[in-house]
Formats: sequence, structure tokens, C-alpha cells
Amino acid sequence: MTPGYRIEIVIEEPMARELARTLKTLRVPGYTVIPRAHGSGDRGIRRGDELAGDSSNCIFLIVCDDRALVEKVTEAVKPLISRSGGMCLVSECQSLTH
Amino acid sequence: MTPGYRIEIVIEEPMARELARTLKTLRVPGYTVIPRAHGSGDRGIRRGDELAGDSSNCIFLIVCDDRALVEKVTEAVKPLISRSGGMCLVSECQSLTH
Amino acid sequence: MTPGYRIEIVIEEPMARELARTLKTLRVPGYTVIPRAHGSGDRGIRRGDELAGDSSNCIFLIVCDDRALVEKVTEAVKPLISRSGGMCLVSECQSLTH
Amino acid sequence: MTEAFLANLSSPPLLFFFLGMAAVFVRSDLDIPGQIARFLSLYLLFAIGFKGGVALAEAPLGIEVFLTLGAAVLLSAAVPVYSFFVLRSRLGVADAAAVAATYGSISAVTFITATSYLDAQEVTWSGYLVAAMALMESPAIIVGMLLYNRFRETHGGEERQLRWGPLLHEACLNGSVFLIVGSMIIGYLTGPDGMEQVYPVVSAPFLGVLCLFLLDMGIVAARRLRDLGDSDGSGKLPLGFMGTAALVFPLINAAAALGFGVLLDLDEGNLVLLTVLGASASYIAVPAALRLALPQASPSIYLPMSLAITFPFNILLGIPLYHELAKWLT
Amino acid sequence: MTEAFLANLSSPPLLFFFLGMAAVFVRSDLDIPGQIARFLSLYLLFAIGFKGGVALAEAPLGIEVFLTLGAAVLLSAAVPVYSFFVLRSRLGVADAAAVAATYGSISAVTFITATSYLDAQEVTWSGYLVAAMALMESPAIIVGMLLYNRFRETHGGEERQLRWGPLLHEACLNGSVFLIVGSMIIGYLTGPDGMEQVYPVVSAPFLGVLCLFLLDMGIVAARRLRDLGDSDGSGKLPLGFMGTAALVFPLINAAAALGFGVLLDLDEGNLVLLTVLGASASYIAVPAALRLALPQASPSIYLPMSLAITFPFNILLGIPLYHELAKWLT
Amino acid sequence: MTEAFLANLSSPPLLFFFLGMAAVFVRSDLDIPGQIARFLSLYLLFAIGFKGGVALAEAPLGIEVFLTLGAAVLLSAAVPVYSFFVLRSRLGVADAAAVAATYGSISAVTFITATSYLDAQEVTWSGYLVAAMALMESPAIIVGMLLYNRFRETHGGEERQLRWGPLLHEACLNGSVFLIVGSMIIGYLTGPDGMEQVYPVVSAPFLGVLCLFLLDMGIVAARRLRDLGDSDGSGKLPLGFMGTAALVFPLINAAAALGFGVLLDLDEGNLVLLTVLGASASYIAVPAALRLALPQASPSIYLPMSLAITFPFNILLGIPLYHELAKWLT
Ligand SMILES: Nc1ncnc2c1ncn2[C@@H]1O[C@H](COP(=O)(O)O)[C@@H](O)[C@H]1O
Ligand SMILES: Nc1ncnc2c1ncn2[C@@H]1O[C@H](COP(=O)(O)O)[C@@H](O)[C@H]1O
Ligand SMILES: Nc1ncnc2c1ncn2[C@@H]1O[C@H](COP(=O)(O)O)[C@@H](O)[C@H]1O
Ligand code: NA
Ligand code: NA
Ligand code: NA
Repeated sequence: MTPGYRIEIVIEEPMARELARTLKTLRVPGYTVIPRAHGSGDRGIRRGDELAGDSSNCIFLIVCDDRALVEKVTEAVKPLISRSGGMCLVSECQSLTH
Repeated sequence: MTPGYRIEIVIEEPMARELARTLKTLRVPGYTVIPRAHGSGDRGIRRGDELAGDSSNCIFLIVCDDRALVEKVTEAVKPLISRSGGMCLVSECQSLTH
Repeated sequence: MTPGYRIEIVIEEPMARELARTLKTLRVPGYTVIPRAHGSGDRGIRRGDELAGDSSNCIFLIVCDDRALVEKVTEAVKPLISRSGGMCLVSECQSLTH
Repeated sequence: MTEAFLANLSSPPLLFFFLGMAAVFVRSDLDIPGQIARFLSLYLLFAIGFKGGVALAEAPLGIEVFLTLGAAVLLSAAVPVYSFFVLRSRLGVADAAAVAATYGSISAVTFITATSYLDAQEVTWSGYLVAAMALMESPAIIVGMLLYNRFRETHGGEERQLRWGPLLHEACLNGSVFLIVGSMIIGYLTGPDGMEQVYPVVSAPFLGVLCLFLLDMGIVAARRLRDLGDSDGSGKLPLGFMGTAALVFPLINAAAALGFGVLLDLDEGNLVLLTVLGASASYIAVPAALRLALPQASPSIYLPMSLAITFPFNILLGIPLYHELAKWLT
Repeated sequence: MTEAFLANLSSPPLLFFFLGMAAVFVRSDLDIPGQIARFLSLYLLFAIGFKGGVALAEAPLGIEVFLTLGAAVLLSAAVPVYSFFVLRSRLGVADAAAVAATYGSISAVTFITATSYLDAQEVTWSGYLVAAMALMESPAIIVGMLLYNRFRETHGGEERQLRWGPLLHEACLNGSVFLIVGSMIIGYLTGPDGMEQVYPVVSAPFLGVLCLFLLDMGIVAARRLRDLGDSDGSGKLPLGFMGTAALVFPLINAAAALGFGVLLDLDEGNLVLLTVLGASASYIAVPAALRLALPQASPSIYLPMSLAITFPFNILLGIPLYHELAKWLT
Repeated sequence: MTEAFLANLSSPPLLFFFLGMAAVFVRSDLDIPGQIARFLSLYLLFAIGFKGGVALAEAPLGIEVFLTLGAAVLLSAAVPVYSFFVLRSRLGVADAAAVAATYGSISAVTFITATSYLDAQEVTWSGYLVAAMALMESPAIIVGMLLYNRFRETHGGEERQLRWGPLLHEACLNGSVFLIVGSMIIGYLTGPDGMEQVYPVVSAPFLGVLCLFLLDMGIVAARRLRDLGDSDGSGKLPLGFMGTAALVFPLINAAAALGFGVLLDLDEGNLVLLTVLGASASYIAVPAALRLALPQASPSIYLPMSLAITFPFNILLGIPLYHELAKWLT
């Protein structure tokens, strides 16, 4: 187990592709995506029932042990969530990878 | 990034509407729901295969920076999970919203 | 609210049954599973579009207040994720159960 | 008589039910995706409702119809009462009330399987039985809640007050009931013309979809049965009692329904269907309502009883048995 | 004339739409699983595209066809312009551009409902209208973005530069447009032979599937309508303006389309369909594109307008109204 | 001969496969929801199994049948052996064994596409070929594991012991195999009577569903192909070798199967199908089993080979090629 950071990003589903591309550019070691979440926030309810998926959220989970990378990721996410809503959380954890 | 609290609630899916209503009354700033989780606990296995969805769990994620609100939410959740099962977690995090 | 540990395990979906069995043997108090996540890591992209589900991840969330049990779980998970990929995180939280 | 049983057991839907059970017992990973299973179930309710409505529009509504509907409601309200007192011998108030409600209500899939059985045997039946089915979903839930409320222990000065609003809402407006009733009304309004337009969806694929759905039901029922077996050691559940009750209740309730039906002088097909409604137990609508109205009751008691024991019993042996009895009585 | 309205309102697809709305208003928990709803919508696009393609292969392509397609594109590009200036009176630039794009584009489900209405009335229509539908999806998005870009406030030395690549990509290659166009091409290439092979999937179940899909649309639209009502107190949204615009725009645009159609001397059926295309507003393709291209616009303005008001208005009253007008004009 | 290729390439299922690939290459966001795709695949297995079973019930089982089934099993067991040694030249033991197992086994969708090709060409084929398909799924997995176990490096005193239980279980009872075999048995038991009942689900929509499913397969295959392209720079994967092998193996295995078939004196249709079984490679059953039985092997080697290269090759060019050869040889 090594100490690391746990980044969680809630973002609307149509933005997922763009975020995945951004993360690749930043060379994060990996990420996990939970699709089709719904929710509610300043921009009203996202029911997750929309016919083209444009009213769903998804959640990205990124684990890394590099504080500088955390900064880079949150910086990169900021414009995305200020444009179309969402949230970014950072907390600490112990992690075990293969 | 501002420090805040991360509340996670695991509750059975048919209770989701009631919980969402409660959260609205408590004026939480927002929440994200992961539907169709399954699991196992004191009340046996929840397979998530039930035909009417009554054997699934869902997970609510609520982020707020107000300790008093955290208390209110956990108080409100207590009767729900003691009646029909589930769990409520609170941890600390750094959060970024728009 | 009692202090406890929050274990998150990302593992590929076909391994979920085996992990659930293992957790039962270790007598964890309960677990919640988020199915059909996708992601990317050292072993490439897992698109979650695979016809037999063999390219999806799932996420196990286990909460317990016993440090020794946390060790047991991470020990048991280690060979699984070194064989077929994935990740295991541990963090602290306050928990409320019924 | 064995012929009837064999004919039933060798029909495609039943064989797919076995296949689903077999998949679980040999631990194959065969699985129908959850949203598909829910949709197949919605489809069957939609189709049977529509067909029933069209049939109602085609046949004149006689006094027989209203008497039968009345008998159906009565049955659904009376069954939970006697069951409750039987069940109290071994179960707590909440669990007894929940199981009682389950057996008073009906299983739409059992009903649908029975209609396809009758169709295969070329026995006619009337559309108003679909209305009877819809009417029998809710009363049992209400009676169950009344029983619970009357007999539960109250603490201190707590009052025995039911929240009628949410209860009636859950009982009468849950998705399944709403869809059957709605489709029946639409079928009634559009009549044979409407049927002609939607025939390729409502009617032609009905039996094939039933096969796929029973494949899933076999998987689901067998899993519950295995979970019961797994929990055997823990001794928490009164397994013997649950098993016996889940086999005896359908027989008693079938007898009661047969009695009503004979009094009403129903035809062979309709008699079989009323009996099946009496004998069947809910595992979708009632559990969904109980989760909200009576969370104190344990789903690991009422759900396996109706889903893992009574349902397979009814579709495998019950339907041909009720048919033989009905033939003998008409 | 009331007859036409009643015939429309009592067709099975419309009745199922009402049923879906009713489910939400009585707070039933009836729900079509999300992936099923998406698939039903893909199915309808696939089927209408294929049918349109086969029809194109069967009929000679005259000059009429190209003129109609040109008129359709023109309409879809012109509507956003006038709408934008009307909408600017009450909405910000981003929101006005988004609503304008929504109303310039089309709703495939409204079109499909109109074809099934015409089929029921035994009025013929031509396959190339499907091509018109496909062509009308995209131009409105582009015009909307141009308007936004021209009139938005710029800060400092910022340039008014559109990123054309992603914009054209979103506008022309989103899943719905791609599937309609692709299926139409395949239908065209395989012709009646291909149709014979896939008839039991593409054609026979079309109306039944439309019923199930409109059931879901009723649920979805009613939820949006209720959300609007809930947000009433907050006073953030100009509800009165939104409601009026969502009822007036379809009428104006229908009139414009009728005008074009009469000039082109279209037949009754084709005239109705062109009018429906003009009157309808997008709630799938355009919102999906706007999420990426114009995230500054608020979905809680443009989505409820097209989905919760214009869509029900068109399928309930609009289609028979446009039909009456078309009959009167041809 | 070019005619046969063109006829194949212009059939609706193939055109939808192209459409799916095109969607990925132009980066459209067209997508079939995951649970739907899985269900379409289960439907195809269910339908082909049932059809095969009914056909078996109708035709007398001759010695030819058993010889063909034996040849099929032999083929499926022999192919991995030679492939393994070829593959060892460039791949590690685990990866070589995994790819070998993949090519020894079969692809049900390729088989199904071939049957619809033959139906379109009005070439008859026999139901027992479905049984051959089911029998060929598993042996290759077992042989692959035996090869891995024999040739892997062992550390210290570790023994070369296979856990036979889970291996056989995975190989023989995975969901796809179970569903085909089960549906085939049910089709056999219920025969033409059963077919009549479920015809509107099992048979009529088969080709249309195949179109929708191949649309999804086109998307999935093209994504894998693009991922391969993306990983080009990293140089981790022996792309040239993978591509060559994925095109050469089907040809060699087709030749072997043709040989067997000619020896057995099969009819044109059956010969084509046996050849297709030989040439096709698994991308559902075998990968699912390998994930559990051989996690050391990298899915990014064996999956793109069979899914992104061999599968498109077989359905686009392979099937008409094998048909030409079969015609020439019978
Ligand atoms: N305080 C919060 N806690 C959890 N999730 C949130 C919160 N605020 C926003 N979200 C999520 O972010 C999405 C967009 O939020 P917003 O941009 O505020 O509308 C919502 O639909 C929620 O899923
Ligand atoms: N210790 C735990 N860790 C994670 N999830 C739990 C835990 N206990 C219960 N749960 C979740 O809460 C649901 C209801 O729990 P219970 O009321 O204990 O049956 C279970 O199905 C699990 O999804
Ligand atoms: N750093 C990470 N952060 C979040 N998820 C990860 C990370 N690394 C791996 N994963 C997840 O674990 C799965 C398997 O990872 P791997 O074995 O590295 O290919 C991936 O598909 C991701 O879902
Ligand atoms: Na009953
Ligand atoms: Na329009
Ligand atoms: Na092969």
C-alpha cells in the first residue's frame, strides 16, 4: 500500500470523451469511469432518462501518487466544469496496484 | 479547491425518491446518484436482478462544506436506513465546483 | 457515527463472483458493488462494450471498522489484481449503519 | 391426466423456464441483462392488457362479468385474512402480514402462462379475466397493511394510524397495475381496429417473448432457491414452514377460487384462469409496495416463498392440475 | 374537422402517449428502462430510414424532389434567424441561439408519428421526405452557432472565431443523423429485395414499437413539464414567455412550410410532412450538439420548450391541423 | 466469382456492418446500448439453436451426422496445436496458447451470417451443423490450456497441475454454449409444433435482428481496429505479426475444414458451414473463459486479432470465397 490521491470528477456524459482525451494527454496512470449517474445541482435536475444521454452525469475516478499531477488534472477540469457543470473532489487514500 | 465533506449513502432503490425529496428540503447544494448497484449486508444479498428494481441499491454522493448540514443529512438518513437497510459514510475532501 | 475504513476495489467484471466469494469467507460485514464501469490502465482501455462483459470493470465498496480485516481483504485482493488488473484503495471515514 | 402434465411440461415456455433453472444449478454464467428482463415484463403486461381490452370491446358485458370481478376482489381481500392468522403461528406480525398480502395478490406471469397454456389446449377464455387480474393486485396489499396495523405492538401512546394516502397510492398506482389497466383501456377504446395495427407487436411474438422471459424467471427463481439453501445453516429462516406454506397456500386458495367459479357457473377456460389468479402469489407488485409501506417485513421471507416456490409450482404442476379440476367440475 | 382531431387522439400511439403522461401526473412509478428507450428510438430511425431509402429506389427522382429538399434546407436555415431576434427580447444571446437552433431543426419522432397518421388515413407520401428530414437536422445548428458567435459579447481583444471543425462534426455526424442517412442509403441500395428480407423487423412492428416509444415519451415529457411547474416559485425561468413561444413558433413555422409546399405544388401527404418538419423542434440531436458546442446555453430553457410543449402540441393537435390546412390548400 | 462477392457485400447485414465501421471512422457518436447488444447476441444464439434443434427433429440422423460432428471436434482440437507452435515464434507461451484457443474455437455470429448468406443464395444446409458449432466452442479452450500448462515456465518445485474442474466448467458451461445447446435441445423436443408457436420471434425477425447486431459489431470491431492503430507508436504489440496471422490462420483452417468436408462428402451448404466454422475465431466465449482460466494472456493481443481482423475478413470475403471453393469441390 502506498499513499496517494483519489480524484473524483462528476461531469456530464457528453463531456466524457473530451475528458478522457485530456487525461491521456496529462499522462494519468489510469482512470475508471462510472457511466449513467444522475443528479441535481445548480443547473437543475439531470434525470439520466434523456434519449440521447445528454442529461446524464458520469463519474471519473483517478488515483495517482503525484501531487503535481493532481494539480494538473484539477486545472484541466476547471474549464470543463465551469462551462457545463459538475464537480471535482480530491482526497487522500492508500492504494495498491499490481 | 475548498475543504468540504463527502457524504455517501447506500440505500435501496425504491427509497431513492424519498431521499431525494428529503435532501431537497434540507437544501443540500446538489447530489449525484449512482443507480443499480447491488450488494450484500445484514439483510442478505441484493442481487440487482429484481424485476421491479426492488432488490437493487443506489448510492447518493453529496458534497458540502457545512458541518451542520452534514449533521442534518445524517440525522435525516438514520430512520431511512434503520427501516430498510443501507449505510451512510462521511469523509473529508477538497472540492472544486464551478 | 463510528470511525471506520472504506475499501474500494476496481476489478474486472468476470472476477466479481470470485471476489464476492472471497469476501464472504473473510466475513466482511457487507459490500456494495457498482457494475459495468469502464476505464483505462496499464492493460489498455476497457471499453465496457464487450459482448460478454469481459471488458468491463466493477467497483466493490466495503466498509468496516476493523483494521485487521482491512489487511486481510487487501492481502486477498492482491493476487486477483496482479493476475488480471485493477486497483485497491483504502481510506478513512465515519460510518453510520443501522 | 398425466398427459395434461406432460403436455404442459413440454411446451416451449416451460422448457425455457427449466433451462434457466438448469443454468443456475450447473453454475453457468448465462444471464439476461436486467433492463431487458424488466422490459420483457413490461411488454407482457402491455400485450395482455391490450388483448384483454380488445376482447372486452368485442364481447358484450353481461352480469356474469361483474359478478366475477366482484368475486375476484373478494377473494383477494379474504385470502390475506385467513393466511395472516395461520402465518402468525410462526412469523412476526410484519412478516405474516407481508406474506398474507403476497398470497392474496396475483402473479401476472403465472396468469399469462396459463392463458398460453389454454391457447395451446384450444380452450377459450374471456378478456374480462384480465380485468379481474388487474383488480386483484391491490386489495390484498391494503388488507395486509390493515392487519399489520391492527395487530402490531405499539409503543407508549403511539396511535394505530395508517398513512392511507401513500398506501393507496402504492397499492393502486404501481407501475405494473397502471400499465395493465392503461393498456386494457386503450385496447378497449381502439378495439379490433387498433389490434389490427399493433398485431405484429402485441400478438404474434407473445409466446416467443414469454419463452425468453421465462428463461430469465428460471434463472431468477433458481438463484433465490439456492440462496435459501445457502442460508440453511444459519437457522435464521423457518425454511420448513416457509416451504410448506408456499405449497399449501396455492392449493387452498385455488380451491376457494374454484368454489367461487363453480358458483358463478364459469366456463372451463375462465374457471381455470380464476383459479390460477387465486392460487398465484405476487413477486413484483406486492414486494415493490411492501418495500415502501412495510419495510419492517423481511423480503428474504416473502420473496423466495412466492418467487422460488409458489411460482414454479403453479406453472409446472398447478396449471394442469387446476385445469383437470375445472374440466371435472364443469 | 373535429373528426380528424378525434381520429388522431384515439389512435393507439397517441393514447399511449397520454398514458405515459398520466403515469407521471398520478405519480405512478411506471418507467421504461433507459437503454430500452434509447434502442426504441434507434430502431425507429433505422426503420424510417430504411423505408425511405427503399421508397426512393422505387420512385423516379424528379425535379420536384430536389426542389423540395432545397426548400427544406432553406427553411431549416431561415427559421433560426427570425426566431433568434424574437427570442432576444427576453433571453440572453446563448439561450436565444440555442432555442432558435432547436426550432429550425426537426423532431424525427414527430415526423414518424405523422407518417403513421397519414398511413392510418390512407394518404400516400413519398420516401424523399425522409431525406428532407435528415437534411433539416443540421443546418439549424450551424446557423444558431453563427448567430451566437456574431452577437455574443466579446471580452477584450477576443476574436469572434468559430471552431468550425468540431461544430460541423457535431452538426452533421451525430448518431441520429448518421443512422437515418446510413439506413436510407442501405435501403436505397438493397431496394425492394432488401425490404422483403427485413420486413418483419423494419415494417410490421413499426406501429407497435411507436406505441411503446410514445409511452416513454409521454413519461419523459410530463416529467419535464412537472419540473417546470416545480421551478415556478423560483422565478428564474421566464415561463410565460417560454410557453407562448413554444406554441407560437410551430404555428409560424408550419405556415412558412405550407407556403413553400404550395409553391412547390406538393401532394397532400408530402405537404403535411413538410409542414410537420417545419413545425417540429428537435429534442435529441440539437440538444446533444448544443451540450458540446454551446454549453453556455441553459438546457432547462430549450429542452422543456421543445420536449414538453411543442412536441405534445404537434402530435396531439398540430398534425391533424396541418392536415386540414393541407387538404384545403391542395 | 466477383458476382458472389458483390452479392455478399451488398446484402443488408453486411451493409449495416460497414455502416457501424463507418460510424467509428468518421467519429460519429452512434452507439448501441450495451445491454441491447448483449441481448441481440443472446437472441441470435437462442434462435439459431432452436432452429437447428427443430431441423434435427425433422431430419433422420444418419452416420454422416456423427462423422461430421466428430470431424468438427477433431478440427477444433487440432487447430490450436499447430497454431501454438507457429505463434510461439513471436509470442510468449500464455499469449500463444490464448490465440491458439481462439482460432480453434468458432464465432457464432460468423456462422449465423453464413447461414443467412446461404439462405439468400437458396443453398440448403442441415440443422446438425448447429450442433457442430456448439461442439466446437469448448475443445479448443481445453487444448489451449493443456498447451500452456505443458510449455509454461515453472518456478522452483511448482507442479504443472491444471485445475480441471473450473477449466472444464468455463469451457463447457459458459453462457453462450449453454444457451445454444439448451435451445437446440428444446427445439429438438418441441419440433415443428414448437416452431409454429414461436415462429414470429425465432424465425421471421432473424435477418432484421442480424442487421442491427452487425451494426453494433461494426462499431465494436472498428473501435478495436482504431485502438490498434493508436497503440502503433508504443511498439509494445507485434502488430505486423498479429495482422498477418489473423488473415492467414482462417485460410489454413478453412482449407483443413474443406478437406475434412470433402472426405465426408458433405453437400455444398454443409461444406460451406463446416469451412466457416474452421475459419472463424471466437471473440465471446473463448475470451470470457480465458479471462478466468488464463489471465496471464493479454486480451489486447487475442481479442483484436479475432474481432477486428478475422471476423470482418470472414464475413466480407471469406464466406463467398469458401462458397466458391465448395462449389468447385462438390
Ligand atoms: N454538492 C454536490 N454534491 C454532489 N454532486 C453534485 C453537487 N453539485 C453538483 N453535483 C453534480 O454535478 C452535476 C452538475 O451540477 P451543476 O453544474 O451544479 O448543475 C449535478 O447533476 C450533480 O450530479
Ligand atoms: N459494510 C458494508 N460495506 C459496504 N456496503 C454495505 C455494508 N453493509 C451494508 N452495505 C450495503 O447496504 C445494503 C443494505 O445493507 P443491510 O441493511 O445491512 O442489508 C447492502 O445490500 C449493501 O449494498
Ligand atoms: N490510476 C488509476 N486510477 C483509477 N483507476 C485505475 C487506475 N489504474 C487502473 N485503474 C482501473 O483498473 C483497471 C485495470 O487496470 P490495469 O490493470 O492497470 O489495466 C482499469 O481499466 C481502470 O478501470
Ligand atoms: Na392469489
Ligand atoms: Na422545425
Ligand atoms: Na475455428
